[in-house]
Amino acid sequence: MTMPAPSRLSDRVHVPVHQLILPLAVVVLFAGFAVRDPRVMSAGNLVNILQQSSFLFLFALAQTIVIIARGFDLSLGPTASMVSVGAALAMAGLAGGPYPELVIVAVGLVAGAAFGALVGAFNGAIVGYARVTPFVVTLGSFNIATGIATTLSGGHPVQGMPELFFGLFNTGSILGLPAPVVVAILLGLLVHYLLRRTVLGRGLYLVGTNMRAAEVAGLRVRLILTSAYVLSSVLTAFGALLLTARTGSGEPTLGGTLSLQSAAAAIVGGASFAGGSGGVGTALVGSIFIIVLSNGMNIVQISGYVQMIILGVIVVAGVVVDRLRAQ
Amino acid sequence: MCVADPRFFGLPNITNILRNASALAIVACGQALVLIVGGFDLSVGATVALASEIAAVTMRWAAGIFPGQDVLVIALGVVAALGTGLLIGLVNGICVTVFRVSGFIVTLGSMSVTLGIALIITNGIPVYGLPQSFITEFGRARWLGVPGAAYVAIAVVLLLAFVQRRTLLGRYFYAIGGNVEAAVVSGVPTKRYQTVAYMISGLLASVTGLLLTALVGSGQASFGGDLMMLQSIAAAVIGGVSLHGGVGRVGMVALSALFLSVLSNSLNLLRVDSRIQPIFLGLILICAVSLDEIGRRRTVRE
Amino acid sequence: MSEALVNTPRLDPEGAREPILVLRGITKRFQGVTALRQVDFDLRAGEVHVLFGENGAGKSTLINIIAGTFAPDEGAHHLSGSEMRQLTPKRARLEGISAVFQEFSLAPNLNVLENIFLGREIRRGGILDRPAMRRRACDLITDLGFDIDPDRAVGTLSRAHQQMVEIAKALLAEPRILILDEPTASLTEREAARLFDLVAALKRRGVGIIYVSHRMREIKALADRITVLRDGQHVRTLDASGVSEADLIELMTGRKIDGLFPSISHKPSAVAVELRGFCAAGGLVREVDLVARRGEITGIAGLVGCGKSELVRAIYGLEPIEGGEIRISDELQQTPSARRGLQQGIIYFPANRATEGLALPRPVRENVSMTSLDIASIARWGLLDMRGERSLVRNAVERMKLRPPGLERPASKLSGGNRQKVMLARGLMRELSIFLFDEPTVGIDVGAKREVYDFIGQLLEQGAAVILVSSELPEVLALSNRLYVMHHGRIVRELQGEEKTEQNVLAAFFSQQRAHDGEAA
Amino acid sequence: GDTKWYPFKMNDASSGDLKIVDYMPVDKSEKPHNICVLFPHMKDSFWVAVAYGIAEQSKVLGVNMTIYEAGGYDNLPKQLSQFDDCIASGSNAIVIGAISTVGVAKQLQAAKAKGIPVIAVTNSFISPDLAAGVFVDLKSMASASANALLAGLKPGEAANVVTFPGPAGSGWAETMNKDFETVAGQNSNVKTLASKFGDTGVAVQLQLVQDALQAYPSMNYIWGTAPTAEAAIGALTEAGRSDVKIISSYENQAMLDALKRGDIRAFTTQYPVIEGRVAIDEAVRILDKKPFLRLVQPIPGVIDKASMDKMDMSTVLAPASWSPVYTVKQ
Ligand SMILES: Nc1ncnc2c1ncn2[C@@H]1O[C@H](COP(=O)(O)OP(=O)(O)OP(=O)(O)O)[C@@H](O)[C@H]1O
Ligand SMILES: Nc1ncnc2c1ncn2[C@@H]1O[C@H](COP(=O)(O)OP(=O)(O)OP(=O)(O)O)[C@@H](O)[C@H]1O
Ligand SMILES: [Mg+2]
Ligand SMILES: [Mg+2]
Repeated sequence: MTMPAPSRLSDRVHVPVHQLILPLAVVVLFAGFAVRDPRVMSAGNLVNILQQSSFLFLFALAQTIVIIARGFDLSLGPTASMVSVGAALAMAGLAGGPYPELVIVAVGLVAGAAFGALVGAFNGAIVGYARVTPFVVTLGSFNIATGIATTLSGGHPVQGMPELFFGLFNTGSILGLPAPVVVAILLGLLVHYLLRRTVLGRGLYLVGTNMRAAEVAGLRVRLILTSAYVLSSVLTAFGALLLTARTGSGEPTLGGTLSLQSAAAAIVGGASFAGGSGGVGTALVGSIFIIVLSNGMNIVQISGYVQMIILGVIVVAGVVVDRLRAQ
Repeated sequence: MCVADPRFFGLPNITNILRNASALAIVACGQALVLIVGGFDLSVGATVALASEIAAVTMRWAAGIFPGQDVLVIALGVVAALGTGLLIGLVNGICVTVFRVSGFIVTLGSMSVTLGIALIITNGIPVYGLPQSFITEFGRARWLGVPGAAYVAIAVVLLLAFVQRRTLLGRYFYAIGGNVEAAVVSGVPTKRYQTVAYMISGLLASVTGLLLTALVGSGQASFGGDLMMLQSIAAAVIGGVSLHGGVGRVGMVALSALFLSVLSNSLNLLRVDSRIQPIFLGLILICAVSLDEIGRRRTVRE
Repeated sequence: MSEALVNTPRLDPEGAREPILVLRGITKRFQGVTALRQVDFDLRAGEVHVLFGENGAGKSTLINIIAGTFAPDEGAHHLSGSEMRQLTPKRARLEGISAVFQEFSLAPNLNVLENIFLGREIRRGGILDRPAMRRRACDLITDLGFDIDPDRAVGTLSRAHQQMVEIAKALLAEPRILILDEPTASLTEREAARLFDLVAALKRRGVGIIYVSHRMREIKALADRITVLRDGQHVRTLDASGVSEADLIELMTGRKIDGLFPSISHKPSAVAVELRGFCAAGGLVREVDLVARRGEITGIAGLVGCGKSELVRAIYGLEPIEGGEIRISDELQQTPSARRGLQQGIIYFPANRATEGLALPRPVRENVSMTSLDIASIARWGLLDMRGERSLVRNAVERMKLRPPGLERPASKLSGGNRQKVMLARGLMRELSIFLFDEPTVGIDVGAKREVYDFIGQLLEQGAAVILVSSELPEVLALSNRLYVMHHGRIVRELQGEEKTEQNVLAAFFSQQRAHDGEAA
Repeated sequence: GDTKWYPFKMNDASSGDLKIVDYMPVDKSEKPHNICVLFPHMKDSFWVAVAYGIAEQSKVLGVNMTIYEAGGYDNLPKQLSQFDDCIASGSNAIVIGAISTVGVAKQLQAAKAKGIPVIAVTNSFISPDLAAGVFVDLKSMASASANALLAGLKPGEAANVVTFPGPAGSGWAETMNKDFETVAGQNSNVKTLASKFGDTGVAVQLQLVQDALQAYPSMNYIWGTAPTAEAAIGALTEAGRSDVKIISSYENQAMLDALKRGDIRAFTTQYPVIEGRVAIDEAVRILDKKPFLRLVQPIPGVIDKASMDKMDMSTVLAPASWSPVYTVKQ
């Protein structure tokens, strides 16, 4: 992916050598697969890897934002399902009417983002104001969002969205980059800016590192925590919209295992549950690492359950090597 | 909800609740210990599955070699399953302490590996051929009307409560979770104790695997879904265990496992639509914990 | 002092002269930093050997090596004549080495009792013998004269009380070598005095004591020998008798410092903070009347737990207010909050840097600008002006003489004194007129202390109002214009001018203490 | 691999009307084509049976085949990625058991654009971009089991059914449930008391059944997934409710064993092994440009104690000795 490295944007902080280990591992892994099977390196597969990474990247980034604030969002997956169904219903509902497609797509986007923001505000308000452990809060909203997604959809995929939606967010491309990749790059840059250049972003890191100190320093801790969850869920919503455009339908089980996967990518990339660390770069590296690994295994035709074993071992090994260097 | 439905207090229903709660409580207690030392065990669900299959495969194999000797066959199966759990815990513990990688990543990896192995062993097809007495006299047995699983759970909880309060092991678990560096400079062999916590968690997950195997009558890979893992963490956290370590009692964890079981049972008994049930579940969960939290803060103030 | 505590066998006079601990050529590196370079050190039985040096000179590192926490990269380590290899904390404890660590070795979730016995639990038949441990701990706490409740979770205790727990923990076993790394950093006269008695008793018993402190008075009172470290290097080891304060400071810093306290000219003007019948913090502050004026330092002194910290915290909105009036610049305040306080020009510097002050893993820059993210030259419409931030922060840390001065270094990689400077630099970032200091010099070296005092002096010249809470009596006496003495949440004395003497303060502490004890009896 | 399963009676639904045909496979593929197979998972004997059919037929016809499984029905994004990986790795045809019937629609268009034919197997789905489909009509599956229930009903006997269709949101569970209720409801003696959705694991279903036994004391019929039936057997024995009858909505190894023991009344089958075999045969026909059927549907069979012995079970399930292979290479 052609995201500018965080080192170039952030204030002349040079990237310590150990942060390059995992990206290096990605390259080595990729090269290894390419030796086994040259199709790994075909142009088609590169675009494929980029595209797959861009979905996981968005979810990993969403998870990273709350992890920075020393939280955790278990409801990420069901939120994606709920957004997918909700946005699809909104668009399909208008599709028969007199509105131009662009309006319908805009409504769908707004509806999706609003659904996401709603879940985020709910999570964030309870975490920030009632100070309940994020795990429990988001476990609750995990269930709630799952229920809403299946109830709204009646258990069936929702169809009937305008073609423009798929064109804009799935099949379209700019400069040879598929639409999801472009969206991921744009959102990635935006979030990077937000984390590094705004008071909110700064607040997130400080609150995540030492909430008490942040309070004493007069930061609006509750507001910052709430914003973190809202921001995260809106990002999840965009990921879900991209996936919806990819599937062509609103899927009530779209998010199934995304909560855990996104956390895995975030943590593998280098964010820590202790809070205060991580960013766009770590989410990017983590998600590409996981995608390259599973794509490579698929292409060199390793069977499913053996893949699970290899995935487990390599993920741990990758992180071990990465962290050993840091010490 | 109890008022609304007299069936809730029916003996069969209470048996069901106790059985479900027991299976969950046992895993959750192990999970709680790992959380208390500041770790995380995502592999419990997969361990339940693998232990179930190993037990079933071993028993099927042993039944062929020692036909009719059910006690021996069952014992072999039980030992194999418990050994599996211990081994997974040992590997988790070693990876966490030696490589100093977060428990989340290590157990995420071992979950994937364990489940992969479980699925390869049986191709996902349930393993049958368990001795009948394993199912009737262990899985579905009742003493004084209470299911066998509940006795196992009670024994586990009492034992662990004792360990937590009265033994060095329990004390060191808390110390390590509270402040690892302090524990190190105080001469606590932290790595050993952290590993032991993971091993207990693995062991208890395999106990639950055995209970479920006996109950269902076959070894199943489907026990290993994310559900058991999520629920065990939920039960622990609702029971007051901190995800940042150092805090929590197994007694409360067992109670909250019971709470979760009663909750989903009541929703079924109240005939709430399956698709709306999760919404209720989530709301009740959040309300319960929020009230608890607010109450706790008020008492602290006073 | 109880003899029960110190039952180490008395060493024969012959052995007393032999060093029990010898370190030769110790070198220790942390990524990039060489914390110790070829350091020699020895300790004799029955002596107090003071380690002296600036923040970051390597004192704690040396101590951690002796206690087995860090392994040295080079050098030899002999204990009672036998070479120690791969010393672990456990092994060191078995060898009779006990330490009071600067960064406490306490688990916040465990209670006092459990912490004191951590790693030395008494067991019977594999089971913890809690009654026995309770008895031992209560005896110990009483002997030490500390006022701590053995059942309280350590995390809920103030730093001072945690310090006492840490001391009790180190004295539980019968040490052969006792290491005290700034044991009095948060203690007041009363507790410190008890500790010194104890040190003297242990000394008589032949225990070798390594003592680290930045308080000159203590060093002079206790030391037999003094080893001075500078930048990780051994400068000199000298006999304590006959060495002057000024010489020591010069050895330590490599330059001359004229006196510990600067002369500060107070020019009291308008009232900045006024409290009337002020009650707060769940009864820890009761019916306080207090006035702080611009252009003067208002000191607050009191024993540990008297509520002096709570008083300033309540002014800043960190403790619940339960009654009375609070006026800032003549304006009645309803519910003070940190945020509003900053906007009105009030800033509070907490006593506990680690838990309330700094986001340690974050860069210095972020830690300094943390309290100023709402001012126009740093952020506008929620967007940060990185250039503005950097130049303001650079200016502030330069004025604070931060070492090293890098803005992007994580605060966790700085020495204690420099961490303190990072926090204080916040006072130079925005328009502020009221400064609330809680223990501003805890754990910082003499040079840095002087810099902090100079900083406070500069604030005064600019017409600020300063409230200074400190448990180091010489400090508040020397700096403040007027001094309030607190006791059990109340202000019991206000001292000014000639009255402002150590005798008067102590008299205020202890007459009240006796009255209080009488009441209680 | 050389069991003679053909000719096999199936419905040709290509034209919209059903036409019963005797399905005959080709003898050999003209080239060793690369066929990519996508499964939701391989965690039960049902999908293993489909895999068995696919692997055996691939060997017989001489093609290269690889199976990818997505790990479960909640893993749609993973199946989509696998689909892309299939295209990227240069497959000639893709056989898919789709997780979501419409969720892979966009992928299908991409494959079509690249000229890669996609054959749907087992999980029904209708799309103009599909080259061919081999799957049972869920309606006929549900009505077959509803009819099995009705057939077993004594005159005047009332049936109070609780259904356990499978996971909410899966689509197939909802569809089958609705059709079952419609068909079974034609008899006024049959009442559906409730539908309990839940994942198709034995432990999850066990809890649902146990709770239903409490919540609906009048329940005397259980209709549900194979894991439901498996869980229900134990739950009923324990509750002493031998009066409750079980009908499974699909087949697996456990159902066969349970039927042999008389623990369940009947189960329906769509002949998953045959579906797998036909799917590969269709793929080869398409690649070799031979005539093929756009949509073939197995005629669901009801297997009960009576019909069990007369049937060739290797059309329903993989032999117990067979262990899954994920790749067939020529
Ligand atoms: N764990 C560590 N990792 C990296 N650097 C460290 C570590 N501990 C100490 N240092 C560095 O080693 C040097 C010596 O630190 P040390 O804590 O021994 O100083 P000190 O003399 O005890 O200072 P103070 O008076 O502030 O306590 C400092 O430069 C410090 O930054
Ligand atoms: N005897 C005691 N045992 C344990 N905790 C105590 C005791 N006395 C007071 N505390 C606790 O200590 C805190 C108040 O003491 P604190 O040391 O902060 O007051 P202080 O006057 O600011 O003293 P200092 O500034 O010297 O630390 C409160 O949290 C109080 O509950
Ligand atoms: Mg130090
Ligand atoms: Mg204080």
